[in-house]
Amino acid sequence: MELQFTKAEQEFRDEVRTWLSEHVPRERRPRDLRAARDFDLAWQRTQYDAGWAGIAWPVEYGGRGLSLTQQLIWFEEYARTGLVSIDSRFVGLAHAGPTLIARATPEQQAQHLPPILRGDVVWCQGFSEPEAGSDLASLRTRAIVDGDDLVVTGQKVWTSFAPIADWQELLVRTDPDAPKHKGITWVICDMRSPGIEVRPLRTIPGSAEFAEVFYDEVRIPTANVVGAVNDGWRVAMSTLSFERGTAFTIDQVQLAMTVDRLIELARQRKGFDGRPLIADEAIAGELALARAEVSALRAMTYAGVSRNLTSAEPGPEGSMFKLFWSELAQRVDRLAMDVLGAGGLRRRDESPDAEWIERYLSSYANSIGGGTSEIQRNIIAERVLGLPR
Amino acid sequence: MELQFTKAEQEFRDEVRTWLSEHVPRERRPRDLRAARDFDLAWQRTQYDAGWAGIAWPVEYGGRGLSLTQQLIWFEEYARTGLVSIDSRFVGLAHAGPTLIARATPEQQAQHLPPILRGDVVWCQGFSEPEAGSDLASLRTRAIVDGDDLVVTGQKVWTSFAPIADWQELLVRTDPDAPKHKGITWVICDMRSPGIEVRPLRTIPGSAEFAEVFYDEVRIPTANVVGAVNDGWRVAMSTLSFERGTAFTIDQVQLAMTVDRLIELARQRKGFDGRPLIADEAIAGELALARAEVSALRAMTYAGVSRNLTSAEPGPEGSMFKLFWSELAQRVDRLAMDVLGAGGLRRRDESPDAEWIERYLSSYANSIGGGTSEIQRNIIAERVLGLPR
Amino acid sequence: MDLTPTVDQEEIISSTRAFLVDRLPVARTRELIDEPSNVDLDAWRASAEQGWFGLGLAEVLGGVGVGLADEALLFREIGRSLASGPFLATTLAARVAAVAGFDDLAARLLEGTVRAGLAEPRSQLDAFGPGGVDGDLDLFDAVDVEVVVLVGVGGAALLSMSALADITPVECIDPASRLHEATATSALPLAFVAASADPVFLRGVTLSAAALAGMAEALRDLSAEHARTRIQFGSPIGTNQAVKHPCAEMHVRAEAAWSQTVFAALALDEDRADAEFHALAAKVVASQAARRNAAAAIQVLGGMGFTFEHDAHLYMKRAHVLAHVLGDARWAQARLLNLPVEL
Amino acid sequence: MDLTPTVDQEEIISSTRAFLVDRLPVARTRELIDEPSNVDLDAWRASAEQGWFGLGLAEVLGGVGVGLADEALLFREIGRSLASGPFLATTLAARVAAVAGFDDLAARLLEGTVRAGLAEPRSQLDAFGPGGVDGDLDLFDAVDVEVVVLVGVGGAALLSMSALADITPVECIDPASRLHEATATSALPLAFVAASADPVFLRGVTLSAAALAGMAEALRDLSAEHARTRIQFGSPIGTNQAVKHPCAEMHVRAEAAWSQTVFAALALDEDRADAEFHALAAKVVASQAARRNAAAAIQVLGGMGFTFEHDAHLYMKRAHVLAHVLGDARWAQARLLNLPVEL
Repeated sequence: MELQFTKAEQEFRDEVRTWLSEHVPRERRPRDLRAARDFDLAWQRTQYDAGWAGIAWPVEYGGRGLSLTQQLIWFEEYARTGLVSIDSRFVGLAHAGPTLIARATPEQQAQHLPPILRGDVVWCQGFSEPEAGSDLASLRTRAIVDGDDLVVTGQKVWTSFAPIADWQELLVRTDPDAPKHKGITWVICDMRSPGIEVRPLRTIPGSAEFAEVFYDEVRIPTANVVGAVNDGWRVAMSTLSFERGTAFTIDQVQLAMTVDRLIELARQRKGFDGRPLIADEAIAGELALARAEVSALRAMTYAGVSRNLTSAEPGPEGSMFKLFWSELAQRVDRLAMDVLGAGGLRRRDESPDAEWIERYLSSYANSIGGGTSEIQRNIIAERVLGLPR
Repeated sequence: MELQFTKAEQEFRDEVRTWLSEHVPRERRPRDLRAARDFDLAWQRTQYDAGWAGIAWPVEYGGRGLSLTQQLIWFEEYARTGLVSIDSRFVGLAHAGPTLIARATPEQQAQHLPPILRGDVVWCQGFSEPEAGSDLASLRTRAIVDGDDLVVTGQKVWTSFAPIADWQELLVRTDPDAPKHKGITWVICDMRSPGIEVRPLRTIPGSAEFAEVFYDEVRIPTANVVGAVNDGWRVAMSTLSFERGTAFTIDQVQLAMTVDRLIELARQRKGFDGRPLIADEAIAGELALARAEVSALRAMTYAGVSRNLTSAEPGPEGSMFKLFWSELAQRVDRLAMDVLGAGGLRRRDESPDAEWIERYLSSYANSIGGGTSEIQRNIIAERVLGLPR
Repeated sequence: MDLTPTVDQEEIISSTRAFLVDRLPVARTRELIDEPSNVDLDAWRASAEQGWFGLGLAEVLGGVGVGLADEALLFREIGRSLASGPFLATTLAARVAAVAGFDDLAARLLEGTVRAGLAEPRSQLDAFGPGGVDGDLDLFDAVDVEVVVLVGVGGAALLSMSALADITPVECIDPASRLHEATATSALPLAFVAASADPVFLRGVTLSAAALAGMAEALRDLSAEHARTRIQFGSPIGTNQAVKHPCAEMHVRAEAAWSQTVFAALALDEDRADAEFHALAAKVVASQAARRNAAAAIQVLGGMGFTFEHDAHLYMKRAHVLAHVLGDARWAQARLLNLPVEL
Repeated sequence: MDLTPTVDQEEIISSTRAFLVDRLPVARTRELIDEPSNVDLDAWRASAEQGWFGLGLAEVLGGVGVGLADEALLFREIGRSLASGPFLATTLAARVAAVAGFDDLAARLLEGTVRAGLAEPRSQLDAFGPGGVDGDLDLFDAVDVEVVVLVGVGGAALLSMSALADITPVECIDPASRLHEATATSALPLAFVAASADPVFLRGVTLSAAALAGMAEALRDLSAEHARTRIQFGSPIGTNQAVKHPCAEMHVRAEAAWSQTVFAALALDEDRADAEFHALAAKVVASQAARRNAAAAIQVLGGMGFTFEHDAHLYMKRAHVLAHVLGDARWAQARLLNLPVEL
């Protein structure tokens, strides 16, 4: 066991840190979705041009093929810049791309992988449906094979970046008579196809980061099917994560920075009695505990990555990290509202409080999106502890 | 809606308070079980002689037949004396007695009810088994009808006061082939019958307030069966509670007193930094919240009793009260350990800390005994909110 | 002692509930979000006609003359329905005006022709008196109003909007509330009622607790409804204890909040010495119930709970406002430790 | 960076685990409860022979010379097995003796012929130095010992039992621990090692965290085992989310505790500037994990968990002792806010 990084890794870290400090976008990421797309893709192109694109992807697919530890270092340094952790490049780089690498034909790979790395395209996901949330296998969006096309009719929901996406990784039901997990197909959908309607979906913070996508007899060439027709569940489950737990470090580093900023805020703000809030042990104790726990979150991330260095299959670290992180982040975000006091009622763009309120409102999604906390607890209990279903 | 009691009720309260202040035992209740039995029964006899026995029982069974509000007042005043809320009279007065009133024959009633009220006998319960805890209907203690006797073989557990009990309300399986809830019989068991062995069961605090009871071909006259053979589940479920929620007030009043004593302790004790612990907002905040919640617990009790004044069937207030009380009491008892600090490690009879430690160790049972918190949540969700099983 | 509603009180409950379901349901609140004013003027006047703003005010002062407990029943329904507009501020302002002898203003507030906003000091709660008000204020629902009511431990003041400076609109965390910032510099109250003359503050604390308790109940109900009907993995999600148990806890919290609120209202109605304790305890317990039930409801509702389209977040946001005004829970908690409680 | 054990470390884990399962399982701890001493002398000597008390001590000082991380692996197993006796105190005392040049005492401690108890000051943790010790002390497992080790932020001292007055046995909340009260009046330490010379305190903090992490794991395991095998209502109780989810949370807490403990041990081994932060963070997280897992385990175990016969409560009681000594969680938490952390 050792904590320190090798000399080569430390040099790599220096290199990353220097490059990022010189190239990270200075301007604020735009709020407008289209402008954000341009911003994200330009930033991807900058990374691509400097050789930092596809950092975790195998070399044969245009990636850098770096070690898991280097990947961890990259993410840590990236997180320290304060850039948002999930932007419009996310689905392409972290999900659709790796799935194509695992299961697509060479032609499909040649068509889609380079544009993702170069920052030419935005992908979105088309998995969740109104009636298939946690129970994804119940999806109902139907596709009928008609000649060389799939004809898709139905609805997806919770689709991040749909209004600005070029492509979608789409799950459709191609055999309605097969058992739930069978009869599903994974297909590449061109978001500009006729019959697709994207409706923005407002969420608790009031913004529209999600969308509903409606499909009315949308024709998708069967050449876009990845894997085989009716084999989509296996394709979806086989999505490779080249990052193998290292990406968690982004959330961890950013939460650690958030806790320290909140401590600073509690030093500045005064309570009813005129004392700084940090002098209130109820607040101070919560903050100290959060600091200890966010440190434990890093230690857990390191431990998980260490296991993945040698093991063939990534473990259920994802569920563990997600559960611990989401509960902790929610507690921190709720505590921030206590620190703000009356300030927490005011949403004013120019105020430094606005960001805390935004975080707080967004944090309700932490324990829902990407698998609810309840599902994560099921997974940990059943897969790690062997409890019966 | 009104909070105040009528003039007659207030006079009743004065009467109760005066009588209790003059007659409540001055000496401490003995720790030794046999001595505690003598103490409890003597105290019952004192109440009986003064006309306070069977306060909630109908007049035709020797009770006082007082109103529900008077019953509430009696319990409130009783709790204020600081006497333990559950002693060896409990099963007879609050459980077996009411069941006999509901279901027993006049002969059984004549034999058993007067001794309970007079303080001549101690009853215990024989329901739970090692393999039938929350799932009581799975009980396995077997009884075979042999002539005029039931012959009982098996084991019960968690039996309070078994070593000092004269009688037991016993559930046995008389038809092993019937479905779970059928084939059970409710029978009055003489604890001095040959073949009964009582083994004390030590618990977390280290004391032996419970016992295991083993039955080896114990013969019980069928005349002792209450209701019919194989109809015991219905008998058990029909146990009348003449108290209809008023008894909760004992736990509520005692918890309120505990919280106020803990506040006093926090004023006296000093933390690491030499300040009184009450100056620590983390402690003070918890204590203040506990004070508010214990008040809400009283309000809930009053509201429940108010509903029961007019409704035919008591509602699921019991589960609600039990859940709220047990979680709150556990929090208070754990907070006491924080207030004690290093003192919480020392169990010394003569120290005032010892009682807090005892409370804390005992409090683990709050959310288990008498129906676990999990079971209470099921009951509330299913019976009150109509959620599916 | 009887905490169940009388026949008259049952009538208040059912008529207000029917009115709110018909005229001011959450859907109406949602429509008003994007309007300049968050008040439905027709419904406002109709509620005034039913005596809502003077329910607890003595008949000689122009009110209906029932107890605070009856008023609490009303505000519980308002909370449940998430009706928007300055119901609480107008009720308190009418009381201050009437008690202080400003009969005209009281009458207009009571009949619904004018409304009052709520002014909340941004620092200490009791730092003002009849001689003048100084400091930064937050104004809630002070749209198209000429007066705001400022209520603290020491007493309650009516302030003319014209006595305030730097009135600036600010987006409120609750989109269905309206928030302005303002400053007062030796602003002379139109009227001032000391706490010793009338416990306006404790009445306001109790009524805000009642609204929060009603919200906690509404959140429980919409969660339970979802748990009964939403199918995942072939069964209603309410079969899962991970859904069932949070719903049970929402119920217990809602019951605790409402029971303590009734207790507080009756304690004030009956002049009990521990009325202040009970009012603040109600505020603390009800604030917690509303906020926790909102978080639990959003979680039970899953992805749907995170949408703007579902109502859960509107309750959550309103709970932030109501928990803060008229006895912020953190402040109340600190006071609770030392107040006497009677058995 | 690699937090997985090396082959040598795997060997430490499996050999200590095998030894503890064989010689010092919880059942043995339970037997020792009613003995005058809570130490199994044969097992004690056997563990000394394996180098347990000098694992992290340099070879030139008579130790095995591996890192604190290796020692943490050992103490995690001791915690898991709930072995009773002054393992931690003797390890720290041997270190103090060796570093201070008391070679004879060090050798006897290392070879297991004598043991040391742990002295914990009853008020402030750093109020003593080489010049003398004053105040009330709690002594843990100071049975048949001649010395106790007193460890604070400023340094660590060895005290002769004969230098202490009013030594009085007191029943400890943990029946498998032994507690005495004592007072020191200008008691001159036999040896004193300043924190600047050797971070004995932070090592003790980390090792107590390791033991607590091991206990949190053991509690998770016995809960999961019960959940898999206990049948109620026709199914293993682990099918209920009300059982399943607490077990999952026990696992996450145990993982967090152990991961942070390893991080702290390595931070000390590698002389990182933020080692103090990590040691205290480990103590806070591991204390919480052990105490919460104990409470959750007792609840999952139901009536069986409340019996003295089941082991869960022994872990709970030991957790109270270990969380308190060597950096009480409340005290540590207050310090955590201001200590620097490196990325």
